[in-house]
Amino acid sequence: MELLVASAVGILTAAGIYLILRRRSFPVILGLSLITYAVNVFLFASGRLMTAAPPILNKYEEVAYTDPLPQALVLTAIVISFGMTAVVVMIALGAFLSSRDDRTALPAEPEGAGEDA
Amino acid sequence: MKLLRRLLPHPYLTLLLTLTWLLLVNGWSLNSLLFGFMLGVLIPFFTQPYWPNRPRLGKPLKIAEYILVVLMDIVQANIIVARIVLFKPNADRRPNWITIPLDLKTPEAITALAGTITMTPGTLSADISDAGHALLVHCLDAPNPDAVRDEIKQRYERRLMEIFE
Amino acid sequence: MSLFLIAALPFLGAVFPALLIRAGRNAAASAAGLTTFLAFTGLMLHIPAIFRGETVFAAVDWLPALGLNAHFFLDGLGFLFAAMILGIGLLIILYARFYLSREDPMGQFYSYLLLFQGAMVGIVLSDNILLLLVFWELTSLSSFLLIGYWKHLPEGRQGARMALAVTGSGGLAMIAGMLLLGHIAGSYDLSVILQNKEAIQSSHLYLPALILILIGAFTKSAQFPFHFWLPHAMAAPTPVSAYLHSATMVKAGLFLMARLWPVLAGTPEWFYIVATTGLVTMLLGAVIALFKDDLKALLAFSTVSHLGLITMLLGFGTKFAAVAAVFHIINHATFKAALFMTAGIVDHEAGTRDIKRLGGLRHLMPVTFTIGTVAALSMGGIPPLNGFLSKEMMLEEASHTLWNGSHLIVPALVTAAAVFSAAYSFRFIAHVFLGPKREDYPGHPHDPNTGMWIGPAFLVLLVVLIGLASAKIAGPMVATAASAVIGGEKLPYYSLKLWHGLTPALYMSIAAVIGGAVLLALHKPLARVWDAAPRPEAKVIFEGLIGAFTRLSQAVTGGLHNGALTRYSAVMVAFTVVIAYLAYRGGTLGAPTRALQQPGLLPVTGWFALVVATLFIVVKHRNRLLSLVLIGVVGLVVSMAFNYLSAPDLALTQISVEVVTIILMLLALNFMPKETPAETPVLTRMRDGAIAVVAGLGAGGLIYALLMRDFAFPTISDFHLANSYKGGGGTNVVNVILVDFRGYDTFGEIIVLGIAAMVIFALTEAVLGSRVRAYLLNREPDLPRAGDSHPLMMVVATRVMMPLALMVAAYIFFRGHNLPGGGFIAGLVAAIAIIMQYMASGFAWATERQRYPYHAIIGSGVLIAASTGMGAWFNGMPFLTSAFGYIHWPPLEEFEWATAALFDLGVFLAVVGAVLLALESLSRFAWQPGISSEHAMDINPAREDAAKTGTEG
Amino acid sequence: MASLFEFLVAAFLVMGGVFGIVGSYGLIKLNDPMSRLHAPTKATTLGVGGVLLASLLHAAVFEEHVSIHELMITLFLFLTAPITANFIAKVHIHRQETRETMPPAGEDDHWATHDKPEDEERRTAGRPDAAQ
Amino acid sequence: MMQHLLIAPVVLPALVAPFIIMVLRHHLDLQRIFSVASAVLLAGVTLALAAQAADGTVKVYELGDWPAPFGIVLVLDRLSGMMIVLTSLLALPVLLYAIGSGWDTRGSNFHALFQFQLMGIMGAFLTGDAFNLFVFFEVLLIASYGLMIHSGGTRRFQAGVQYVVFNLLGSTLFLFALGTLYSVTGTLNMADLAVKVSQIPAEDTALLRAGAVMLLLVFAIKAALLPLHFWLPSAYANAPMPVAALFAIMTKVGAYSILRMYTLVFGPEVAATAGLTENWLLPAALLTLIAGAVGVLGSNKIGRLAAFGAIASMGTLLIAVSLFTQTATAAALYYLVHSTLAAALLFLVADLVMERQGGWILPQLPMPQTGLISALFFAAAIALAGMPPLSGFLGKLLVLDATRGSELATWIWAVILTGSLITIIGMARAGSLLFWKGHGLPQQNTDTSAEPPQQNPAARPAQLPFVACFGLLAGLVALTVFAGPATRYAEATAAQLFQPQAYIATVLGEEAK
Amino acid sequence: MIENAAYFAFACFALAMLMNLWKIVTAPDIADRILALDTMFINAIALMVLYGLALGTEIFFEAAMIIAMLGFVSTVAYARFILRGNIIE
Ligand code: NA
Ligand code: NA
Repeated sequence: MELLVASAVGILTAAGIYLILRRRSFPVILGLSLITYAVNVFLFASGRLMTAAPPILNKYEEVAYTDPLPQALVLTAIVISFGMTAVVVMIALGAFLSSRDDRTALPAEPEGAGEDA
Repeated sequence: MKLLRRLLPHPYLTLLLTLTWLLLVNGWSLNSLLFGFMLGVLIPFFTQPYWPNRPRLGKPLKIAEYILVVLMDIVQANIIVARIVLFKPNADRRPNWITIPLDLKTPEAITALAGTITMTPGTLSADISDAGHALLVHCLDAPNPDAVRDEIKQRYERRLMEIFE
Repeated sequence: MSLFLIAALPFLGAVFPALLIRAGRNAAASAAGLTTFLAFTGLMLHIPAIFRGETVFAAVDWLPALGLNAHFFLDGLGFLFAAMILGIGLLIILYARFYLSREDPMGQFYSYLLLFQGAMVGIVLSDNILLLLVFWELTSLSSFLLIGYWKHLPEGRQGARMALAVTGSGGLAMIAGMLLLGHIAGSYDLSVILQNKEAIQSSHLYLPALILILIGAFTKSAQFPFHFWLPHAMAAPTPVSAYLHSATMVKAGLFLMARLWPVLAGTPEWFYIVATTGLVTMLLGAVIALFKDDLKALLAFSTVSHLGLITMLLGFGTKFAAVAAVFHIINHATFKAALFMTAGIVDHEAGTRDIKRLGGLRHLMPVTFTIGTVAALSMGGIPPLNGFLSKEMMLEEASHTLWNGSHLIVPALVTAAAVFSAAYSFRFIAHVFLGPKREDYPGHPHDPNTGMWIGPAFLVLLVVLIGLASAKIAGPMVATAASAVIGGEKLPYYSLKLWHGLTPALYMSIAAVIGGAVLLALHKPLARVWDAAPRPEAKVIFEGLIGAFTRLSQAVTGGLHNGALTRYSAVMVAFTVVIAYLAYRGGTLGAPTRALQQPGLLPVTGWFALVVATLFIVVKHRNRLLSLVLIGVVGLVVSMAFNYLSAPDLALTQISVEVVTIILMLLALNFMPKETPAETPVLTRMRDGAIAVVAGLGAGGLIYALLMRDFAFPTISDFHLANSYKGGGGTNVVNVILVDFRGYDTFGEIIVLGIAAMVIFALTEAVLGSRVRAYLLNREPDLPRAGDSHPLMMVVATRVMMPLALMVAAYIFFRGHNLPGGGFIAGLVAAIAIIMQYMASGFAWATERQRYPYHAIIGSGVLIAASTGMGAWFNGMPFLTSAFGYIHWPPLEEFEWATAALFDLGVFLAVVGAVLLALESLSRFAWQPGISSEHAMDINPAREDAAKTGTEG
Repeated sequence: MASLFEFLVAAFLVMGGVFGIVGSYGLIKLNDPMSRLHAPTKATTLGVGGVLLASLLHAAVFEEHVSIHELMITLFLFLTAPITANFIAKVHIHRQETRETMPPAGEDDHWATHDKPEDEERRTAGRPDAAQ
Repeated sequence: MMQHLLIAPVVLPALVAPFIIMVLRHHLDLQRIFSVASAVLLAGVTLALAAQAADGTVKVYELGDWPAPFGIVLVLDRLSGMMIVLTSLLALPVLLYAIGSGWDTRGSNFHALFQFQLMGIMGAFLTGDAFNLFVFFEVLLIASYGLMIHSGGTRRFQAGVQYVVFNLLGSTLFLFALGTLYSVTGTLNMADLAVKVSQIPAEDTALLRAGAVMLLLVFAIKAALLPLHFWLPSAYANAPMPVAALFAIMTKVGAYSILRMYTLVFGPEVAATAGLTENWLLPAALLTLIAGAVGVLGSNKIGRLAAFGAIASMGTLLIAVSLFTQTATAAALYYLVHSTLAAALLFLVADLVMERQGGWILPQLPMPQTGLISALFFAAAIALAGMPPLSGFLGKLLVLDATRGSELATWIWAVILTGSLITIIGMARAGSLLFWKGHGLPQQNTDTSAEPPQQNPAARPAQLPFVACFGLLAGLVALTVFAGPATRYAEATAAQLFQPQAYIATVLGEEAK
Repeated sequence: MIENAAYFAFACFALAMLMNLWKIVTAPDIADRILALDTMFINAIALMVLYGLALGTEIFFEAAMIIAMLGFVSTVAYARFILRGNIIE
């Protein structure tokens, strides 16, 4: 199980970064989504992996619970990254609509002319 | 009375929602009933702008009958279709479009019919005509399209006419 | 008068001219003059003490942590310089009042001038070398302003920048040098440093400190090879040149060498560096001066030469040479300031400073001629003027100075310099004033009004008086100042008189005068040779260097920050991986302490789906819609994995967020290209792939290593598990953590969400308020569109689903404290229920039915959450302290209340508002006028029938 | 009695599994896009339905608490599946078919998906003030 | 109620912002009044808090009444006190400037975003919890995204994309780091982390170190350390300048976090994380300074020049920080305050220039009010270049003095002094071209490539921008004149940082024993 | 018996999911992919209910229900995108 989770994190990270290194804003946002999955799973897994032990207290019997804290952290992280994704999508759209170009590279500004003295 | 109508714009919906609540909380306690009813009143109150011109439903027994018929058909038809999928070569299958002229007028009724058609396997509501007087149905295997059309009109549309109009 | 006040007066005075200029030029000048005069008078009040050999102190701590303190002291050397600065300053203020034209902003001029004056006074009064540095750099800055005073002249701007670059860099070197010096001496106070000669000279830091300090001094005093800035500083108005470049700023370097002479001088290093530099500068400056046709350039190079002379004297390291240096400082200040003012008068009246266009002015400007001639003769070393006296002393000392074992080098070079010195001095007289009157002066030369010539006249009077009665007039001053230079030790034997007998110095002097006359006679042919001779043009080289460096900087900056986000990200990722790996390598990793869990069928299936979908995204990412579909797969699998791994809350959140995100991205994609072009070269892709794979290995390897080991310590979540029910009143520990144990995180989180929505809203406004609006209105869809935008079935289904979904949201909200769910997920579900209406019936239709502004929903959410948190204050508890209890109202069963639920309601509202505001804003991009909001569905047979019968619309 | 229920639960499970896989298999096997669209209804109805019934029964009999909220899932699926199918069908009609390749639309002119944007404009042009 | 003062810097803007959105959304004047009033009140609150911390006591606020390390705590010590005061004192003039220049009217929600921005910064400075630090980083970042693209425009959006994407990468790294640290130590509270890290078994050090260094890199991104600084120039240069001025404190959040975590948790004494930064942090800081200085010289627009000036100052600051000695830290703290004010001033001056002639350093338009603006530019330039008489010089001397003991002292000195020189040359070039050369230009505009001034000047109080600038300048002057007390506070702060036991004991209460 | 039946059902739905995945990867048209993803959502619901049954817990009910609701929304969104470009108009 650990291997599956670790390799999934690795593959999501790698794919995410590869896409983040593309030149257009859309694949970059896709990459950010993937790497967000990766980091959420990573953070979640920092509490170690347990099946069938949700941290919902059982009043009737003694059972094992998985670590609830990373789950709470990931929840916060998911929400935050949702907000961030929404904003980056919008800014990317704004950039595209204003320039009709979705390249993430900032074009060079025209040089100011004149004698440098 | 007017006030009651405003507060309870649609009693059926309130009933459905109260039942839904009990279904969700998985219990029948008085607390749940009251709370569910409260929500059942509140939510339609807040959402009624989104559902103007609600149709009047008639004859609860008819509704129950209809649901039973459809459920039976679903089981039956599923098996037929599973056989087609699993064993019938694609070449032997006769997929077909069927046009079903509609006698139903209200959107709710048409939707119920279209939904029924889709949920009973082997047929699928694909589209509606540009003025809403015909339904386009696709058949997985219908050597005789007219028979399918008649069956739909007979078995489902007729019943829905009784329920909705 | 307190030294503080003397040092502060010019700075205070600097404020007035700028303010008073509206009251007129005289008011500004008077204000400047008055403060200077006050400071000068204050200084003079110390004469008795100074001439008794006492030192006046004034100290207040400023930055004791560093040893930088406002410690001032006044001894002979400081007094001499302060007197020159303030005294000549007065004359310059007077002179400038008449020199500057009506167009020149005079208030600014006097402000700058006083700023500079204050900085100079500060330098010479500082007892703390760090304080001295402060003033030192201030002189660079204020002189920058003064040199660039005539903003419209490119030469002024260039000259100012060159001066600042050279003297500023020297100042920076000096900072290092001073810090070293203070470190060696254990204090930055001069009074302490000057007592530590042995410690300083034996320190291994002596040489670096010496070199660094000397760089500062040499740049300031325009010593070779830093001399080139001075002539270009002549672009300044002449009062500035007269002040800065004769008497004050360029003397600051000399002052510093004199000041530190007791502890730095006397070593071979000192001698060879300082004396040689001085000697070379002196000769070079004199030679160049002879061939300058610009009066001010001539004077500038002559200044360079004389500064070299004094530097050389200080470099000799003997007491006698020190006395001579002090004396020549005084003399040079007098005649050179007078000469600059003369040049200024000539320029002002004749309209040119070009010697080739001058000559014969003695007839037109007799007063100026007299002043200029006397001063120039003194500069040329002609008896009985003061320049002769100190030059004699210099020659005397030079005549027996050994350089690298040679008796000849110094005397010979010094004499050569003296020859050129005499020559350019004669030329100043001969080619400007003598000769026939010309017809082609650009202006109408005549003597200026008294205000302008009175200053130089006074100086020339001093020139003569010192020359004739030097022992009486200059003697005490020279003695006190020189004694301060040599560290209070006994003065050597010297006498300040015209006749010393037939000494080698006298022969050298005579040779100089004769040689000078000969050179002047040969000037024309020599100038031709000079002009033809190739030589480095310092200005060209400097400007070239600076220009090249600026262009290099532009290229480096532009190249490094080339705007390519891909490269920035690649560098960041690669750097992170490398640094993290190195850090990891520096520690140890123990053997696994946990057993590997065997995965079942379900996880393997999920893993496989995830991996395939992810890799397929990478392969197919250019098809944007497909990528989004695949992201849906990834989201689904991750959500299921959370469920499988005992995190139902996460699963719920993940899948809900997922859907909203996809809707958002689809909304955006509508306006964007549907395909990403293939534009990266294979090599780049391979590089990116390599970086990505390494980073992936890092992340995966890290979590694998972590997963295989237990926590090193018991985790804090044991506490959460133990106290969730007791202390938080809930059995869903994750939810209790979110709304209670770490409710503050959640508070921050909803604010993030709220801000995100606001940002999106603001951005929409900005975009739609720009020319993009027109584009959007005329935009043709890039894909063919189907009909029936609001299908009947969809509309009907969502009408039923909306109340159901809201019911589900309520359910998830209320059970969240004890079972999976909570305000956040409930908020998302509710938001999605409403979004379904938007998707089914259209933006216009749904918006029209929206009763509560989303901004207000967000705001109320945040306020409810914050108020719940603040409610605890009234119980005397900290922010966000929760309370809960149980209520029993028969016939109802007991039920629980918790303030956490109220907090969660805040979360719920913020989420609903934020999601909807974001999506609504985004949807507004596509809004077109003319889109109907009347009907929820495009096709509705009932409507048509109703229209026929006329019953409803 | 228990074994009967056990058998019933097992039977529902097997039925669910079979129909689930038939649905997804159909998706691969069927050779025309419209036919493929029929397959998921199997997974939706008897596939998930079987599992839900099994779960319901299992909870009631073996865990001794009545749990009927699984019906909510069914409710949602029954409500949504036709709409999903309808939309995907419209995608096919939009992308693969034209007015000419489709069967006649009864008394009407053509199918809604083939409404041209011009038609839309005609429809909205009549009431320009509706936007205000 | 006084004991709740510690949460006030977070709660106050968190209440004002939604109030502005809900109630005052269409009342600009009221928004301005509330925003300024809130900023003034915030300044008062932070000053009161700093006064409480000045005697060296550590104050802890247990949110939700949960004891550390289980709940989240706010911690007030000298450092956090100093940082919140600096933030609020920076915010006020910047806000006045934004109002006076009319920037707040050029887009929606400026005042609400501004308040949220303050809330995020305050929260980051006050928190004693590592994950909560992440949350407040995100609050301040997302507010900064909004402020950065405020009023829109193609280039601003394009730069915004870069800014957001790069920072999202940083946030992701933050989570990787936090996950790693939690996974090893089982805690998130910073004081508790300190205890756990000091006792970490040898077999866990490799993973701990990886987590610790990733955290450092996150902060280094915020602090614009080379080669993680790339986000800064175009973001700051293209942001509205008052916003960039406020951002002057954001890089300091990074520096603050480095100081906090690497004195409290991964301090110089901690064996497990020894040598984590030694080989690369200082060289990177040196390169940062050079890159910034070269950028100042190589800039052709004043906004970019200011941005590179900010980078250069971060380089100097990080040099001092990277030594992790008490004296160097004291110097760093003094320089931190200085560089915040100086950079902010330069950005505001840049806006004055851009408003009038578009901001090209090789000017195409003459500029009204040149005198006053050039004086302000001069002040800002010498402050940022570290020239006397302003505090930059003192800060530079302090840093130079404090780095004397380092093995790389020669390099440090050479780089700082060379960096100063390049900055001076760059500033002199820019100033002389902008103000001197620009002075002589003909009045009418023939070249349209310069951005025209954006809006009607009638609607705004014309003096306010200058009041704001002079306010910041006054801050610099005060920092210079009262350098003695200021450095004493910095030294006391550094001393407190390097003896974290009191902090830990106060936060953890009995747990510490 | 139930256990074996549950395993069988697990296997069926897992296999079904893999088939959906196969379809997503190989389908010639985007509509088929959306369809396959939608089916995947349904199979996921079944798996989740099954898993709850196997563990004897109801903890996964909400997730299954939400997926039923949201799978629909995302499918409609994809389809609307293809049909109209704009999913909210
Ligand atoms: Na069907
Ligand atoms: Na479906």
